[in-house]
Amino acid sequence: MGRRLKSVWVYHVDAGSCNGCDIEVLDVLSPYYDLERLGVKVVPNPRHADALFITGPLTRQTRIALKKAYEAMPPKPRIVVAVGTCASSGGIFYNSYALYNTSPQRGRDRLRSGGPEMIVPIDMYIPGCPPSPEEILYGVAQLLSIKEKKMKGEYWIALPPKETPSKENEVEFRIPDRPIPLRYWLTLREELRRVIGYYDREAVLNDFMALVEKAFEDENPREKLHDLVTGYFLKEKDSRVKVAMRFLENEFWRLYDEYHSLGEALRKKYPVTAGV
Amino acid sequence: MVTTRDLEAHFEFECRACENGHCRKADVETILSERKGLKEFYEAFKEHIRECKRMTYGQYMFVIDREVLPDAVLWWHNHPEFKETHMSTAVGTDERPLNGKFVYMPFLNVQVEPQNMDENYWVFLKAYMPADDPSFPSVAAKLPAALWIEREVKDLLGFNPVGHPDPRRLILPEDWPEGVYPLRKDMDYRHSPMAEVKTEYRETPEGTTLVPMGPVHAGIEEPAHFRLFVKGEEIVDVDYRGFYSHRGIEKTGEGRLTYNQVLFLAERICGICGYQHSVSYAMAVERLADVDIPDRARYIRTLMLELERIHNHLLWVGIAAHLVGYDTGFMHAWRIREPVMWLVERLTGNRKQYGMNIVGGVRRDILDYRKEEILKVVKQIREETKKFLDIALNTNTFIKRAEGVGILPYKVAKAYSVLGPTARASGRRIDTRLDQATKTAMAYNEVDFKVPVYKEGDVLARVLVRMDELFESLWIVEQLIDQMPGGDIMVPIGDLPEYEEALGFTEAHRGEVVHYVMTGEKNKVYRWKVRAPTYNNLPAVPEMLKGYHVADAPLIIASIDPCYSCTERVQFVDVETGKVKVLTEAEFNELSIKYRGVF
Amino acid sequence: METTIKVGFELVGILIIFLLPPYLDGIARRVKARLQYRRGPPLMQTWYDLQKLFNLPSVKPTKSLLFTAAPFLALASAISAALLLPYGNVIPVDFGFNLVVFFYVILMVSVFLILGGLSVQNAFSHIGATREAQLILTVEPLIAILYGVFAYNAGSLNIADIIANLHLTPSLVLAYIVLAYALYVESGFVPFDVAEAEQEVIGGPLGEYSGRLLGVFYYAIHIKRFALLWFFVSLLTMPWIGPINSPERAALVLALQFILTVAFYPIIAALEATNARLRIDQVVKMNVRMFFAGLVILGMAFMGW
Amino acid sequence: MAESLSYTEKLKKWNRFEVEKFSKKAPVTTPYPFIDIEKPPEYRGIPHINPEKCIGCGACVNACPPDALILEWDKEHGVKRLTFNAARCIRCHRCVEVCPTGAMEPTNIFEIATDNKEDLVEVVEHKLAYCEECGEYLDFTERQIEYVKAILPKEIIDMYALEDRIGLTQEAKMRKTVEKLRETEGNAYPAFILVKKGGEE
Repeated sequence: MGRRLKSVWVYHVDAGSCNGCDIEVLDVLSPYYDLERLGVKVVPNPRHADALFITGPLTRQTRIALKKAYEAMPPKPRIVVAVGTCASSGGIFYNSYALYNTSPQRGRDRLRSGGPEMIVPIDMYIPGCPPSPEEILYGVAQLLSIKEKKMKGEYWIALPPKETPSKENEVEFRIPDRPIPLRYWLTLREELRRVIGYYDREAVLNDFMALVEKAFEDENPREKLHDLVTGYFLKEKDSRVKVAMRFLENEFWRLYDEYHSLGEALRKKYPVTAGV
Repeated sequence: MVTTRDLEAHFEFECRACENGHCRKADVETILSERKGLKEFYEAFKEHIRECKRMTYGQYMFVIDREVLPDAVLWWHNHPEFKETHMSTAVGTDERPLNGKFVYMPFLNVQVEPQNMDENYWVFLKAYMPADDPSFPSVAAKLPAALWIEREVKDLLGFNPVGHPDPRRLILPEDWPEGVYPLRKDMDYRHSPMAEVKTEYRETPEGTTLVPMGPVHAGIEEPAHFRLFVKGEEIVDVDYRGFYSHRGIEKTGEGRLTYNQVLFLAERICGICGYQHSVSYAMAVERLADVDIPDRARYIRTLMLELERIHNHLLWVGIAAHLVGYDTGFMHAWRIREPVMWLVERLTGNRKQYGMNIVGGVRRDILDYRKEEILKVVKQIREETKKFLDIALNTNTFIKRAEGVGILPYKVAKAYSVLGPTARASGRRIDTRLDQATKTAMAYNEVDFKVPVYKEGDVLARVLVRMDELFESLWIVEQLIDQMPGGDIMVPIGDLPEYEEALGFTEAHRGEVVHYVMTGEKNKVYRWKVRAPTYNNLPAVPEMLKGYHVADAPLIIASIDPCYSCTERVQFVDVETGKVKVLTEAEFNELSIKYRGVF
Repeated sequence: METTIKVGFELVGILIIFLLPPYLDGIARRVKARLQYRRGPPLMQTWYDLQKLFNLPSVKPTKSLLFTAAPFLALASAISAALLLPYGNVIPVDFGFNLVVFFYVILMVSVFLILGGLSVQNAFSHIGATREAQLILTVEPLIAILYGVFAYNAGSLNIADIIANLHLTPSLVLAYIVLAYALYVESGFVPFDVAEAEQEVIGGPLGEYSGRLLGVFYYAIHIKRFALLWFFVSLLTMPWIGPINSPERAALVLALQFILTVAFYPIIAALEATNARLRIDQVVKMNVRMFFAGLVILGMAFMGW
Repeated sequence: MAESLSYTEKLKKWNRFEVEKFSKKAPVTTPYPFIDIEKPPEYRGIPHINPEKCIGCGACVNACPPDALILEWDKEHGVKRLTFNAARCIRCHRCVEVCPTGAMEPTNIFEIATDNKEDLVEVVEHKLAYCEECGEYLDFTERQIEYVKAILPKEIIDMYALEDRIGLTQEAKMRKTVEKLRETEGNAYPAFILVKKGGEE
């Protein structure tokens, strides 16, 4: 953009969005974010506007209105900002019959074409569902050359096991090295989703696995683990985490017993195929 | 007309998932005597009832002949004892792959006694129509509440409501060709044919000037096209062409989404009340799978619903202030609202579109420190809102604009099945949270709160109802935190039963949200019908606008808190069944290239 | 010497006329922002906006010459109105009945706004123009009456003479109060910005303007608002500080005018920020009521009160 | 142990910049674009694929509602490509929830606005396993095979002789089973009852 723009008047068009982005665009004007201090003002009329904020996946019914609004803007500078995932690519609705999408694979290509870019050129994509005010502020700041672009595309080549990378984008395979077999971690992780949810489970499980490793250094791991978990509660006061830890303890020993009698059980169940 | 009587020689009674467990073919008498009014209805329409069953707890279905449809709907809607009963909406389904017939099914929220959660229930009136003649006598001719839904099924499914007063196109784009019905099972969800633009506006009445509002208009945050017919600056009549946000949501699910993915699509029906849609959908699926979700999950859901209501009411006050040019009010309302958004961001990970739900429970837990955060924010909001309201409601110019404007009388509200705060401001005593709180996906039956009702019916009353509700919501949140039980936060749900139906509902901050789900094969959804509250509220807006000033139009329209995106979703998720005509990718590209030239 | 000082004052006045109004708007925006707990744009923001607008080409939706000419005519009217006011002891354009001219020239800004709005085919422009016309038609008689009160009180139609000869009567005090109201309405601040109401008529008469022409219009409106405020401030203060006979005193008076104008703007901004917009019929009703109040004041003035 | 904070205490300590500094003063506006800030740890930013851990199983692709994650097959070159596009991502974090290896990493990055959509594309190219017997590429990657071996208990691996057989096509596996059975038991068992799928994938 070169020179920093000091005054940008913005017209906001809804191209069939779910409202989330519209509300966030309004939210950026509210006291905590105050877009106006950057010289950005929302105007009610495309004739007065230098920039267009588009939200929504471009439904067929709105595309004429959008086109009209775009053409009503003064020919310079005509900045177009796509706010939200829908406006960046059609979002979750991308290949519905009610959307206007003329891209060759109807939105399944590499760039996930879709949304307003079908009819107007877009200068700034602000993805997010909906983008939070900070994200919109960042997009606008980038437009005004206050902030730098931070994202860049990546192309990784995932190397098969035991190969070492020779090029920069080649990555070798790493299975986390744990003394406790990976399958415990996997099973417990899945079950923990039910107890404490997917977000907190990683931290809780990592803490628990650390305790298990410690417990197995002892002669009597069962009692040791129980003590360790109880000791852990002195530090961690949260009632839900406590529940989850106790649950993990029980579940771990159940799995432990199950796996240890596994060979036996399997041989009983499939006597013929075993070892074939 | 071929009646369903010929097609269905016998009728049977079936019950599913009652309290005693599964019992198919339960006693008719038992079912009909479970709730007040069922028997009475059965006696009155004995001749025409083909089948009756209990779909799930508190949801009853009668299969009736299509010619008595208007009478049956009106029988319930105008029931002399059940005053607040209203026609919720209707569902049209293409059941040809199943049984060669189309289905039109209005359903009603029967209020035996307002706010008595064990007495009220839902009644579904299902009418079959033969594939070659999908027509039924119009209910809308007698009941304005059915105006839109009948236009909708005409648009999307090609049904013919005989005698409909205003059979214009409602939903599909203006350049959509005649005779292509997206919701029929033989259309691919990506098929988007183009045709000539054809607008069907009402003619401007004599002696009036036309003032178009929208589709892009600063006074309405979303695209919608109101055509006001004015004399001087007084509004004489109104025409509405909306559905600019029609995104084909229902069809989008077809073939692409599984029942858990649909949940995230449901959330994106609306960015404001998304969680309500999400919970409604989840509830419908849980009901038909006959799963009771853990108590803790119910509490967390309720908590999130109430937090959503809090920030949405504040949002609405801000918008209303903005629309009357009172920008300071807007700014302060949104400043007060912001901590709730931050709170929600920390609870769920996002400010809107919480992504908190999964069929069978919730995805994140409320840990202790999160509870503390919630209580802190609730306290802060209560204080600041009180202060804010003191100032805003004492701003003379603000009150001047809101008082006595956009009056909606009780009778009109009832006839249009107006919902939510808009209805409560007109004296309707309805609130799904209390009316049907038993065995839902929420915990409203275990908390205590009041439902504010005002009788004035003007914009100011709508403001006051919302503000009263806001304080009630804060109180609910505190109770929920206090009573939050332990236990799991979700139960895994295995395979869904095939071709079962159920209804999920919540009370959004705009009114009751209803999701009807019918499952198909392979854990997919065969029919998903969404009815957002604005769908019922918006047709009543012309009634509110008539006789007022053009300058009041944006405020009056906003006073129902319209959400066009909710209303204009396109319903459903259907499964591809054997006979579906599937376009290949190549055919598809051809089509899109062919039609690219049109615009 | 005398002329140098006079020219100096005139230059300062012209500088004020051209430079101050956008800053005043900047102050107003800042004050509003603070009342809304926001940080607000920099004081220069309105200048940035105007500068940007002047650099943009305009889209002309009509061939009508009036459409192109209206903003410049409005700007010319606003500037000439401002030139009729006293800066210190100097009035750049001074002649016998300049109060009447001031009244008309200020009115012309609105008239050109209306004409500009009517020159295009746009329902909202027309509604906006009609509203502006209604506003002007109801408030101008009131202003005329009030000017009458002042002129009667001072026995002259010349602004300088009026300032020199005003004497305090109850009717004059009332006239000041009502004049504040009337000028506030004429300036089109909230809650009387019905003509440009963003949410209702999306920009009103300015709806079809863009780029340079829009910038010129905004500039004209800012100068008009400044002129009305400067006029009020001058009328309010200058009669009571005694004869202005030395350049030092004149400079002091100019500084006083300047400070008061700058000080009044935040008050106006605060009023704007704490009010909702009224409907045009409500505005008209209020104006009519005030008109009768104005008549009573005029009567009082004739009675010598 | 005592010196480090527990998980919830760490979360509790996190406080929004604006709340700390500005809640009491009149202009509450954040200084954001002029300083650097962070979103709360709970924030659902765009997910990011960790190419070290990813095995290319496609669990995330199946869960992704808006098709932000797509798996492309290129059997000719023996690769499959997992493309993630943040422009389509609705940040539901279902992929994070279902990923069996933890390769889908949640982030709280929010500064992703860009003027070029290419910046939002993340691709991981996986090598498909190659069946020596049939000379064909398999549906799954070599990493998947390695991971299956790492998860399954030794008993199961032994029982189905996965060590040699997991990298074969379905037909090759069948053939091998039949041959082995013929060797050991004569032709007593028809092949079909013996076919049991190798891995979990």
